[in-house]
Amino acid sequence: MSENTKEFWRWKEYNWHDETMDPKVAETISAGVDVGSVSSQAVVMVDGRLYAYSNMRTGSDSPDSARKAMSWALENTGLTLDNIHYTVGTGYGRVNVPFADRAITEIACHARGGNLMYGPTVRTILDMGGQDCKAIHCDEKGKVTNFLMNDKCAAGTGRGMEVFADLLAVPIEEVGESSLDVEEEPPPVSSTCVVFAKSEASSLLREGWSKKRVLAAYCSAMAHRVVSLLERIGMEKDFAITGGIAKNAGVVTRLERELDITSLKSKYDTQIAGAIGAALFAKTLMEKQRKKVAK
Amino acid sequence: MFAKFFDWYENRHDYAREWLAKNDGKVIGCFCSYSPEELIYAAGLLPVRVLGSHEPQDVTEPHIFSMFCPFCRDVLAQGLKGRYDYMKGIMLTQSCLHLRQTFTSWRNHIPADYSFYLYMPNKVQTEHARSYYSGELTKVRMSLEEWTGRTITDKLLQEAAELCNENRRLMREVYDLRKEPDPPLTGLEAMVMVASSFFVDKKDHNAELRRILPELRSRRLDRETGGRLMIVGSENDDTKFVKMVESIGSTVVVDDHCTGSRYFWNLTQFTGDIMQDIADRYIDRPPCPTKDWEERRRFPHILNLAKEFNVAGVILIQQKFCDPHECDMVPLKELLNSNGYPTLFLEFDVTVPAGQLRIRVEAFLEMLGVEELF
Amino acid sequence: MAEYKTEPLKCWQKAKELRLKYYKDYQNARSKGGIRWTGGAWSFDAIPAGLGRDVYNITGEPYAASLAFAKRLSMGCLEAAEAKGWARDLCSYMRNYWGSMYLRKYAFGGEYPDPDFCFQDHICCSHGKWYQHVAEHKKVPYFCIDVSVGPYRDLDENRLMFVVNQMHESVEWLEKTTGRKYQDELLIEAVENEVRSTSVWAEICCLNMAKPAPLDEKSMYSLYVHGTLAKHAKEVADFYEELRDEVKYRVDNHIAAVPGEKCRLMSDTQPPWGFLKIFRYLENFGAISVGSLYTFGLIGVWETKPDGTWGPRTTPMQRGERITSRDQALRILADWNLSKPEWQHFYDPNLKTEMMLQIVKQWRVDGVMLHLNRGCEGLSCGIMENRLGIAKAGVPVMTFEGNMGDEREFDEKRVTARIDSFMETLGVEMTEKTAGTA
Amino acid sequence: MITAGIDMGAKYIKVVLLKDGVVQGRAIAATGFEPTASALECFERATKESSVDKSSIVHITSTGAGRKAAPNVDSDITDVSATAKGVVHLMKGVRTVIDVGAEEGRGIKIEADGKVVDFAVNEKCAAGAGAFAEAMSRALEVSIGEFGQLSLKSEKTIPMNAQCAVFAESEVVSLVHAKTPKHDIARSVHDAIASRIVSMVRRVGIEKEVALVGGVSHNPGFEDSLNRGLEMQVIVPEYPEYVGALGAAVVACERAK
Repeated sequence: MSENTKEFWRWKEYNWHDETMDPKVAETISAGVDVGSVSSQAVVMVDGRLYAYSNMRTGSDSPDSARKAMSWALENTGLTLDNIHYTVGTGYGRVNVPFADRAITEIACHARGGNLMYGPTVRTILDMGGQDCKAIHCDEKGKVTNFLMNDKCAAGTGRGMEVFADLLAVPIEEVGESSLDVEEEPPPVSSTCVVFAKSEASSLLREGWSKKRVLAAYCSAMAHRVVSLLERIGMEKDFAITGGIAKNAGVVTRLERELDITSLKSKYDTQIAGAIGAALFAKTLMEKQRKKVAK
Repeated sequence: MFAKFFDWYENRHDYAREWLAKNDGKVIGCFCSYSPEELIYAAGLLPVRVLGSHEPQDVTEPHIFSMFCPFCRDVLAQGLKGRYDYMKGIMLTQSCLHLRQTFTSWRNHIPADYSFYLYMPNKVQTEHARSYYSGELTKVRMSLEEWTGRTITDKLLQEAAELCNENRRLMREVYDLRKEPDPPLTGLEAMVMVASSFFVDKKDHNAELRRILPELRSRRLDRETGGRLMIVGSENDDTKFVKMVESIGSTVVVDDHCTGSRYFWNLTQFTGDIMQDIADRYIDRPPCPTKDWEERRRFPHILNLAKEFNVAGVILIQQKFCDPHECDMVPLKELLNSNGYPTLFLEFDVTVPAGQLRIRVEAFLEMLGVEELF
Repeated sequence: MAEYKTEPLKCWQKAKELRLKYYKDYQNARSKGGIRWTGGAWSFDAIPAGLGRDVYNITGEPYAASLAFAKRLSMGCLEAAEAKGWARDLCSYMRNYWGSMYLRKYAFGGEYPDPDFCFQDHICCSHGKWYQHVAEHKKVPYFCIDVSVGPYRDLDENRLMFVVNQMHESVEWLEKTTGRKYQDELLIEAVENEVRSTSVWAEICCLNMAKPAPLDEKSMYSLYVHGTLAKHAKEVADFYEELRDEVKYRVDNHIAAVPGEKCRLMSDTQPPWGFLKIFRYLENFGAISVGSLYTFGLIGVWETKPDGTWGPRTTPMQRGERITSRDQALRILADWNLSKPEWQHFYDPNLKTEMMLQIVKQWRVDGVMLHLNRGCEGLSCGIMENRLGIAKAGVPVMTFEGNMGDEREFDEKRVTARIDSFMETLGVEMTEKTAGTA
Repeated sequence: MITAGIDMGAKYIKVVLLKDGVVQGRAIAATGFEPTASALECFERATKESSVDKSSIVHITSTGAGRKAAPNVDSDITDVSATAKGVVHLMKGVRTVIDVGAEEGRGIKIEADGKVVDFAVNEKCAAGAGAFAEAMSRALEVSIGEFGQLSLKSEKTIPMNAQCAVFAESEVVSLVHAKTPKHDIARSVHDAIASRIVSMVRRVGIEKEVALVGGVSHNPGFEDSLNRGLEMQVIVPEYPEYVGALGAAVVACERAK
């Protein structure tokens, strides 16, 4: 019973740092580590400016994933963990970041990160993560004023998208684009359940649907699902999408179409929003600590 | 200090068996907080409300369609597994269709030599409900007399009503202490206290309450009170949940649950007609949503509790599929929010995936700004 | 295979017109200075009839079913309700209805016509709450009668009077709310029409005992609906008598609803309105649903005859009783409605199983299909116990999950697959090569 | 007389060749996206390996989700009936069949002759099917084969809260963090699936003997959990995943007569 073993869901891991900056002169070097159910990111900030980050898959051991992500972010920066003044852990594995000074939920972090990434005008943030979607309202400081999470079913999440890419043998990075390459929009798949979407997709393919058409149907089903989440919390401009799915044009375009609103775009990588927020909290908390000590 | 209550809560079956050994009486199972316990005590019986077991189960599928609330299935499951084999009778006081199925399936499949369905009116807001209900209570009285062979005199009813009233009065006193800036008891302790009063003989329960009250007044907890929370919604005796909530920087200071304040909030007023007095007490108590129409009388009561207990936020707890509460959640949320009380909505199942609820509660507390992070 | 002759119902067109007229009358009521009220199919609609001949109502369940049938609109309604935060597992009629109210879209064209008041009764957990919300949203007065006094078997004076007293209360409320003088003779007329229409409907159902069945359940849905809209109305009672005569003619002349009838089924609870085609799918096997407790007993009022069989309940008029006072009319109305079959099961699944087995016996049913209806708490109440009871009696039974008003909860492929298997266990095969296509 | 059964499953296609009640050959192939082609290929292999002359096959019956798409067959039958037929052909005394595949679990109550009395299917949730175990083994980073074995080492019962395969995945991860031994997690997962299955099978009523068939019956961990859930031993035939195809072949034989 051999099966196709090529893993189309496996997206590329990467790290980055800003050569033009010199962290040595910094007053506060803060870090945020976002250990999600699917991916982990580490962000290093220098006086509140993004300096370095990494993005990789979460293994079955969070502490280990946190360490890996961090050391990879610090790669070739000349910095080590000891240079970092304060670290905040967030995400699903937030309490399992061994070197973190404290943990803050990804909900608060995405709001604060989004505030930096999209500017203080952003009021509604949709985080489409690995296994759940969060609709967040925040104020001009990036403080959460209200939020909603999807139910106990992972349908229409990043994880679901991976399973789907795998099933259709389409590299995950290409899913969005090719789903848009259809003459007319097909009806959304009725079941976005990670498992049943599979059998539904298979039968659609058997009925002679093209892969692109099936992808389109799945992407619109995913978009549709989060729309109801957003409608429940109420749309407030400006609107931004963070998390992995934000990179999926297929879902985003359909989402914008259904909501009849265009989401803000950012020069930052949407997957590190949580980690950025965590790093910003880390900076604030460090400064508070200093004040305390000063007194 | 609440050790005895916890002991009762965790070993409820042992307690019931001991009670049976000590008293010449029977145990009657109740499924709803509307059961007229005055009549049951007067008949020399011990009312035991079946609460959640919070264990996954695989025995109710043939009996109750899975779209009905996990609580009603959990209750039936315990019966089918023989956990309550010492229960000789069962009684359901009319409330929701969910528990009604638990009752009818219990009657069909679990041996018991007595069962009674009490047609409590759902429209408690019409004056006609009063005479109607006292009429129905008279049927309970006669039926219990027939089953137990014991005459239920007005005197016995009076005594039973006073016994129940004292239990209510004492628990109210404990609740009042939670209004203090730093309550001398946790929400968990309060929850276990009320929950145990559903199956512990009121005599014992009252004695224990009287014992702890003096020290409780001067008790200091070595923990941060943190965010003052109210929990509102369907049946909820999920101690694991409250424990989790209170372990991350908050204290539950009040509730509106049928397993909490709603059960004991109001007293029987004595006017000389004991049957009517008992009937009126249940007609007038803080209602279950399924009995709260045309007017909404539940909402002002909830708002009042939020004010009196000075809560920072409210967690709305919904047993999955519980229609009565689902019908109240949306307007209730609007009411609380418009009065400046942030709300967090959570859906409950038999077992609660702690991780998924924890992040919501943590984020909610961050939102309430218990700690300044900006 | 046995081929029966078939022909379309003559009064089919009339049925359609009557239904449309009902919805239009409601819509246009105000232009004629009339009154519009809304409530449930179970509402005592004979009572507001006493306010005058220009009083029109819309009943939520059949209205929502019409919405559900119009899939696109329905989806919009359901999503509008979800957007407000209502749980997806709430009564799907209620969610469709609320959605139509939020969107201000009427299933029969134009704006959603606002009611002047709500007049409901409380039979399940949602009923009292349904119009509580409508009344709040539309800022109109609301009266709801609690009928939860138990099954007819256990009815006594105290219980009957609780309902009758509320009815009297409601009459005073109606006068106060509308400022109109209440006319008892109109009430009496409406009560007479209601007992007539509901008892005649039972007669019609009885005619379906014939082999071949003159009516299939799919068509019955379009006929029983009038009783759910205005059981108190003269035109409904008259229409049912006309229909009864035609169905009788079909029986006498062996005119079948399904020419290839080989296997007789019975369903339960409301069907998935968006997928009535499953009944057509059954016809591929020569299987026909001849009815259900739902189509027989939601509107039809029945009684057990001396010989133990089930038949139309004898009306007061047939007993030679004359209704002369408001109190008498209300007592009859309460007693009559509390004896409705599709009400008894709310209190004891065993009662429902007994009635279902009675139907199996009298209507010569070969198999039972239970619709585990996620959309209706009330009619799904105790359904798994019914399943056990029916199976215990040795009657083949299958279940399928779905939702009467939320097509997202109906999986056509899986349900037809189940039907295939069930048909095999009943030993019937596809009569046409339409295999696999529903 | 030689007949054939083709089971067009959602994931795999199986073919069984039967001669006078004795299996001559069997073959399996991934369904893929061209089931018809896969079926033909699978059929070819079965005949080659068993050196059965195709022309000598008098009747072919298809079953399974895609049975209508099966190439050149004489008749078809639903997988419920086919499974029942196949089981009694192998194990006379069986009255309850538990059939757990990758995406669906079934309970079937049968009579001595294999006639289906009643059946239940798990509705729209993977939590009661093999895919669930596969997802969890992936989260634990062990092969599904290992996963099944692991679970036998455990004595401990840890209730699994999450029902959705994906959330269960993260629950598994958090169990790992709580330093829970892998074998205890494996058992917890199998218990969760088993309890869903048991709960569903109770609908049709459990009557001895009970047979476990379908792809998942290769998983000893699941079998063990199921036995505990049912409080009895289930029987697992030698080629559990071929039972449907075998049943179809048996039916083909009946229909050829």
